[in-house]
Amino acid sequence: MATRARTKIATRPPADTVGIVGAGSWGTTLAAHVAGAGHGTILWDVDPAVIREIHAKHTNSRSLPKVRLDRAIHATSDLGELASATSTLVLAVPSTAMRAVVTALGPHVRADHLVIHTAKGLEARQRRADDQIIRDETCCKRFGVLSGPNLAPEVLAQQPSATVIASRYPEVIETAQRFFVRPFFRVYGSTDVVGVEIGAAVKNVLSLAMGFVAGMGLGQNTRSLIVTRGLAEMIRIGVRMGADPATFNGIAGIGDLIGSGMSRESANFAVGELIAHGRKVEAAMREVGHFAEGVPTADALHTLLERAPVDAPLSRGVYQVLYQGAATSEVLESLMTRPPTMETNAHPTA
Amino acid sequence: MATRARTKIATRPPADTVGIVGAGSWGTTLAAHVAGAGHGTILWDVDPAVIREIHAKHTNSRSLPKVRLDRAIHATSDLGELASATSTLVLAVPSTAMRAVVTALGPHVRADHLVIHTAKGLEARQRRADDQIIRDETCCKRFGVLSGPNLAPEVLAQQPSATVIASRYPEVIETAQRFFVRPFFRVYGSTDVVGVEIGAAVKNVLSLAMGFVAGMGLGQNTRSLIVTRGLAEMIRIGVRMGADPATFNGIAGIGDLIGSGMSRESANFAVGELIAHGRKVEAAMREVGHFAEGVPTADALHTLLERAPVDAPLSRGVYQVLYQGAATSEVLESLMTRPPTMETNAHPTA
Amino acid sequence: MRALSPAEKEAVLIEVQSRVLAAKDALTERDPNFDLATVVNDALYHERRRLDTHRSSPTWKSDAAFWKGVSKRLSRASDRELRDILGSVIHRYLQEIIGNFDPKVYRVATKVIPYALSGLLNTMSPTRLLSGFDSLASLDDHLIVRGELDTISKLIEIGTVILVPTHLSNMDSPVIGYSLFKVGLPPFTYGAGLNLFTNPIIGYFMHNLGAYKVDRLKRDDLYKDTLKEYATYTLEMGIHNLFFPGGTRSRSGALERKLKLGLLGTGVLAYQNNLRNRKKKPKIFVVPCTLSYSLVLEAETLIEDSLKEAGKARYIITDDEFSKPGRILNFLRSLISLDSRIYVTFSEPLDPFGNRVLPDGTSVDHRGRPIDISRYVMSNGEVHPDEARDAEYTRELGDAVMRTFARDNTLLATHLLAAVLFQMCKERHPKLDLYRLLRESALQSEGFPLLEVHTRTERLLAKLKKLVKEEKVRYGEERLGWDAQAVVSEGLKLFGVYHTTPPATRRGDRVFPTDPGLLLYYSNRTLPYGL
Amino acid sequence: MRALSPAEKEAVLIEVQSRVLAAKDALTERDPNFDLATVVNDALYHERRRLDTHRSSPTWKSDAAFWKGVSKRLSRASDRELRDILGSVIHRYLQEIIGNFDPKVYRVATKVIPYALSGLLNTMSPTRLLSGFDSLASLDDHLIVRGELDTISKLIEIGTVILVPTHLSNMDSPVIGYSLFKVGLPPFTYGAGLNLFTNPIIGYFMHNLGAYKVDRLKRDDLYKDTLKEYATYTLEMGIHNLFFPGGTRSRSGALERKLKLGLLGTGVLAYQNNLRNRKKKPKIFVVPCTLSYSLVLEAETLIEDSLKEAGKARYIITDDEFSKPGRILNFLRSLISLDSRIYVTFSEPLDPFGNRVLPDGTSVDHRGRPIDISRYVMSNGEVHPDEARDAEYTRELGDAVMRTFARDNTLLATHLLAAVLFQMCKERHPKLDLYRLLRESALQSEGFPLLEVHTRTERLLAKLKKLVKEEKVRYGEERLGWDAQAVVSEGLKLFGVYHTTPPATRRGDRVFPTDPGLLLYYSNRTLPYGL
Repeated sequence: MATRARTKIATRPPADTVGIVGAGSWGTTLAAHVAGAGHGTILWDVDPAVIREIHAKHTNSRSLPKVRLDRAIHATSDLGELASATSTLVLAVPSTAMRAVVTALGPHVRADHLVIHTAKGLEARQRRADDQIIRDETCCKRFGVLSGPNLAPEVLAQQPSATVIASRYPEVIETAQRFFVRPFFRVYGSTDVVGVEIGAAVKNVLSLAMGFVAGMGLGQNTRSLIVTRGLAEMIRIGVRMGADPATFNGIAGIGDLIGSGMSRESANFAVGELIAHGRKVEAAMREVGHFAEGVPTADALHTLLERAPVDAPLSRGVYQVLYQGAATSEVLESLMTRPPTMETNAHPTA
Repeated sequence: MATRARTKIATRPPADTVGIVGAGSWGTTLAAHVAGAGHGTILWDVDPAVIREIHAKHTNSRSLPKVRLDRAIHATSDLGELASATSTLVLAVPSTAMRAVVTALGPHVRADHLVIHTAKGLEARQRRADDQIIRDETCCKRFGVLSGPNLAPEVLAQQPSATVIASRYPEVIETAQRFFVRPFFRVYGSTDVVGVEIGAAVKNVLSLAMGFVAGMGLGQNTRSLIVTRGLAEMIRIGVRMGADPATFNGIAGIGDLIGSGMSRESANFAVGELIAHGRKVEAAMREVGHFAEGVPTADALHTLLERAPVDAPLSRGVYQVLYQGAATSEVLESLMTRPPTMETNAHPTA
Repeated sequence: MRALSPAEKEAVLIEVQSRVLAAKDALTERDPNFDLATVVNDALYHERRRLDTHRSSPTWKSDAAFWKGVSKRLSRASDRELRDILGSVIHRYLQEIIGNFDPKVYRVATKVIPYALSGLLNTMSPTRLLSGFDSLASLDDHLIVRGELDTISKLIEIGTVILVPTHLSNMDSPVIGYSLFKVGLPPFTYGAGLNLFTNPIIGYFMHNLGAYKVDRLKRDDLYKDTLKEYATYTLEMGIHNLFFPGGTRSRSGALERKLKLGLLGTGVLAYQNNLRNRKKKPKIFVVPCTLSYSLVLEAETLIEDSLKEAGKARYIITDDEFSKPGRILNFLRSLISLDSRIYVTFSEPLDPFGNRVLPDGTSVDHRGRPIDISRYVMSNGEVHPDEARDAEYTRELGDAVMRTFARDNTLLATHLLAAVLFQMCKERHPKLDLYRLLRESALQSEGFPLLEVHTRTERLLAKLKKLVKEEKVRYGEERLGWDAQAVVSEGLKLFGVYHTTPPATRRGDRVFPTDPGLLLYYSNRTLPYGL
Repeated sequence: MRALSPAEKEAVLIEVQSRVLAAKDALTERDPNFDLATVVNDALYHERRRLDTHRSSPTWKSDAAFWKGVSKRLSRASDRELRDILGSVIHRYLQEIIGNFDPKVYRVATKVIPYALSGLLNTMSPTRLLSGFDSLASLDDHLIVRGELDTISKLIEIGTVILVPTHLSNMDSPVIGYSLFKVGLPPFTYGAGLNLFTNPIIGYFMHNLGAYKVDRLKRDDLYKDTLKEYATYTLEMGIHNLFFPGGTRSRSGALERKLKLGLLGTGVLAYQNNLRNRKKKPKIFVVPCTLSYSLVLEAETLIEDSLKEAGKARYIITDDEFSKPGRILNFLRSLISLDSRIYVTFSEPLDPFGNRVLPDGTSVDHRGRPIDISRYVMSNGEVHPDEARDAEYTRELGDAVMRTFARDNTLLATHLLAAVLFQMCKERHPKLDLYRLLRESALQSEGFPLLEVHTRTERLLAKLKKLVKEEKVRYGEERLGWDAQAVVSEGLKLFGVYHTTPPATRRGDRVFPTDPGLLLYYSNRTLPYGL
């Protein structure tokens, strides 16, 4: 499988060590964050070059150029080694790579591994959430999801931030809080795994819509209209999938939407803005230079909503723009011409 | 009292005519909005010069320079005339002038007048909401409140916007929708009058906090942390006052906070930013050139919270900065060092 | 009051039935998901449940047969048959509600009441049979009726009055009935619980007072609609009504904090119907009324029930003192022997929208300006029905009634002493929840120094004096003045004479909270004033 | 199974009582707001309510006296006395639960069962007394027991088994008991409702089957805790248990869609206790089991109840057929005379965490890799109790059980015909809600053309064939093959023989939905498959 990097693994007991799977910008940031608090940290990546660089130079120029990493971070490309030295694993891989990585991990993990994933969005092909992948491919049952408005550079800069760890297992919440809490970094617990996952997915799609609005030159009034309706839509979709509506009022819902979905630092927002200017989807992504997770998520969400119908005009509108050639202005107009209604007790009607 | 402007009043029946009280920028914008849809519109102001100018030149250079007003707008400074020609009144006066204007209106109104107010914030001296003032000073019972993320220039530019009319009387909601709905302007109904009023008040205070964060040079992560906690705090305060928590997920809660509280176009935000840079409150307001409603509201809210205790660290923090000389950095630090908790079912704990 | 002919009585039956049916028809038109079968099935379901669990009802057999018939006809009924069935259910409900109500008897009753009351007292105490009129006279001395009596006398001529009293005890209705008689006001009709009619004396008295029957065990909406429509129509007929707006007796001893708005809302409905029918005297006036007792007949049962509700499983209710004539007698004897008084205060009247009303019947706003109230129910110059609007007006009216209750409530020595002692219990156990507080307080053997009780009562009286001056509450112990020692000693005396376990007992120079639950009960009357 | 000595039986009482008490003590330590008085008061409250409303209980007098004593001791009990009272309540509960359960009798019962069953059949039909063994043999032919029988035989030796069947009818327990006997498996202990013991025949049978008593009218948490701890402990003793994880019989006729996780969670608890106590055979295996009947004894009552629950007031429950021996007899006679079968399918076993288990007792993950399951209950290498974690494991187990139910459910002609006909009713009245649909369908006089019923059944069979191939469901009419006409005719025949009103009736070339509620009931069995 992966080339074994011959370096010594931390000698701490597994219970005091976090294994981070994926040395992308967020995985590397998390490794730096955990190591910075003095916990044992092992970082795995499929790319042996990255592993070698971390060992040799304590940098990761592929994902976090210019950042100097803590020397205490151990790196490996051997999943067996990673699994045996830890009892907590954090999966920081993009949703597109999730299935492959977890399948490779399957033979190595034990029933006592706690697994935390951070990926956002719905797996495009199977439309199954990440926790279902863990269930399918490993024997692990105690898992959780970490999500929130956490831009990597701001976490590295130690700016005040908050995140949510959602799990049905209190042990997973406590463990995540033990590893991740720092004076500038708050970690809230939640038992609503589905809500946190849906929040992250819908947020990516709504960020595209926010980009459309900005690209059409519209101001604060329209933006807040989209956020409010977007929140209502997120709640409706979430409730349909079994989530607790209160989750969407929190860090992983409205917090994430505002924190990482309303500015050009979000790839989704930037891509949406260019699309409203008339660019094709692929051209927009090239120009922004980042992959927009919202693009496949809009497709996955659309499929999901066909099977479990929910009134979701914004998600449908984004899908129409991305996949059916609709103009952003048409979609906006169709939203505005619904008859006036009551804001219901549960949430505003859209 | 006011000088009588000798011009003919619209000959439409009162049921088809809106009386707007106060020719400030929002009152004048609403008059233009209603007249533009072809409804009878009478605009009252205490200042006879403004009335004369509207009649002579169809402009209001005091409040909306450069905007040309609809010729169909009738203006008057006679409250008796206004009351007898209408059965719907919209009070578009700042909260500081509310009591005086409503007291003057008292002798003229009838039991069948529908009264809609738009003022934001809590009356500083008495800490009573605007609807209580209407109850105290008039015989009118059918009233409502109009609130939402509506920047006047964007409404005049016909950008897509939404607002909420809250009333316990369906008739008031239907009437407001009849007068105000236009293709670019959605009017949602709500029965939660208290929620909409509290939302507007707390939003002004939170906008100051958002300004602090910007002024301290902090990024998206911190901003979203403040919004999420702010929403939770708004909900806690609202619920304590008898509001429906769902209101704060809507146009008048999170919508208004994001739409008119997160950019420098908001006087509160701009003043907060300057305070974080070290300016005194009055100096900041002078520099911004607008009165920040959040400043007296923070005081009124603080008094309210002393009588009805609610966990509201953000509102308390803003009060400490404005009135007790605390530094913005101190306040932020004290917020971050609370122990990690669960996001409860009701809302995130702060 | 004018008397109704038998034909007119029949007209009530027909009119109310047709109104309830018409309302259901309107709903059928408006809402495609609504159907009459649901209404009947709902009534059938609730009535069967009632019959299952309450087999001792005197009408059990006939009710069971009736509903069996309904069930049989229902299963394959056409829409038209459904409507007939519905009509027959409403009719049956109405017949029970109207009961023996006969306006002639009702009119005669006005003159019979004093004898009936005397009979009430005597029957319960056979040994006192011969001194009947004495005890009545004595009771009379102990009943203080005050307030806006002249205004109410005038309003009764100008329009129709709804009397809305606070509700503490099953004694309330006889006390109010007798108070009305005493000050020369006519009796009011009112809805009394079926259970009250089972006591033959009270039942007779109820009928003669003009009571109609309310079966609180009937839970279906159709019954509630029928009852409400019945009350509305009697108001339109000019019959003055009495409702207890709190619904039931206050369990906690506190003033009503939430009102049942259903019956209260009949005022705005009757007023609109009157306007539409161009009645000569369309106005409806709402008169709040507060009752104060030093001791409450059923205090023990009520507070137990209240604690059971709040704490769910912790307390279990036992019997009700009202079913024990001996208790009533004992209660009245205690009352009279100790020179204690019952206060009945008729408050300033309100209109159905919650505005104050002047003696000439004019409604005024907070600034005293007259209001043309017909405009409250108009849109574009027409009287216009609007259920949501009227519910809101009724909510405002309810708030105004509760404010009036607080203002005209009369505090007595027992309330003040209980407030002082319960506060002292709380301070001794600051961290316990209510249930453990009650348990611990009852167990403690030290008690409180009498001296401290005096000092605290003095402080409380000072605060109270200020509130009385500001007209925020009334004080009933003018006789004792503002003397703390007198108030404490009066309170202890009263506590000692009636309850099985006295709420508090003095032994030497110490006072013991012997029944902390009762202390809580009596002190709850002082809640709104922050004493 | 090993037999328990009387001393060991006493040990069960002591151990379970001390465990429940210890759990409450732990809660007292952890939560300052928790106190033992609340636990006792809660039990007192619920028991008094039960005694108030169910006076016919055979133990009424002794229960009432017991609780009166508790109430008396409670009012001024010290903390130590409270603990004693609590202990006595648990003890009383346990004595009732264990009842006549005697491991010796239990063991003997294994041999008695066939005679008992025969007795059951004969007692209900005195005229058949002499042909007892014939009808038993005949019943035997109609009972198809299949599935992972070998695996289960092995697992019974390796560890302790929890059998979790679907639940449709009060016939289920005798049917399962007899099935176990038939395939040579030992009987399982299980908790049967107290009401079942009132029927002397069934009651005797229950006891001998190893049933313990569950009083569903006892609603207090303490009782539930005691019951759960009892079940856990018997598992630890190696006694195989049977729970109906749906809690009660399916009202709608559908497969269980929500399981009661309380008893299911005893598996993970017993497993941990076994690990901690270093038992030789610590493993607990969970075996789902599905039952399929062409006709269900109580179908009419159950669907009525289901509709009543969903529609609240619209339907009223009447009697239960299980209390009528004539109905049972008639049912069995119909079953046998028509050559219809009852299918009992034992499914692939699961571990308490919801993983599949191989015949050698090894748990495997979705990819078939063996799992060291002891690590599921460990943190840092130690067995570590965690209530929330175990609740979650049990939820996963519940999901796995429900998936298994759907996969091993056996569909029969009556289910398929009902699905076809009910679908046709819905299409005829596409806009009606369920209640009006049922009413209208029963009233309609046209019926459906038999030809169309055949065509639609053919289409349904085609879909079903595919599902059966994919092992997503089972098909029970191999005898009839995939012939639509045969299935329709079999379904109509069965519908005609037992129910008071047949679900559907053929007249000439048309089929009439004569009882649409029953059609809904039988068609609900096909719900998970989107047929």
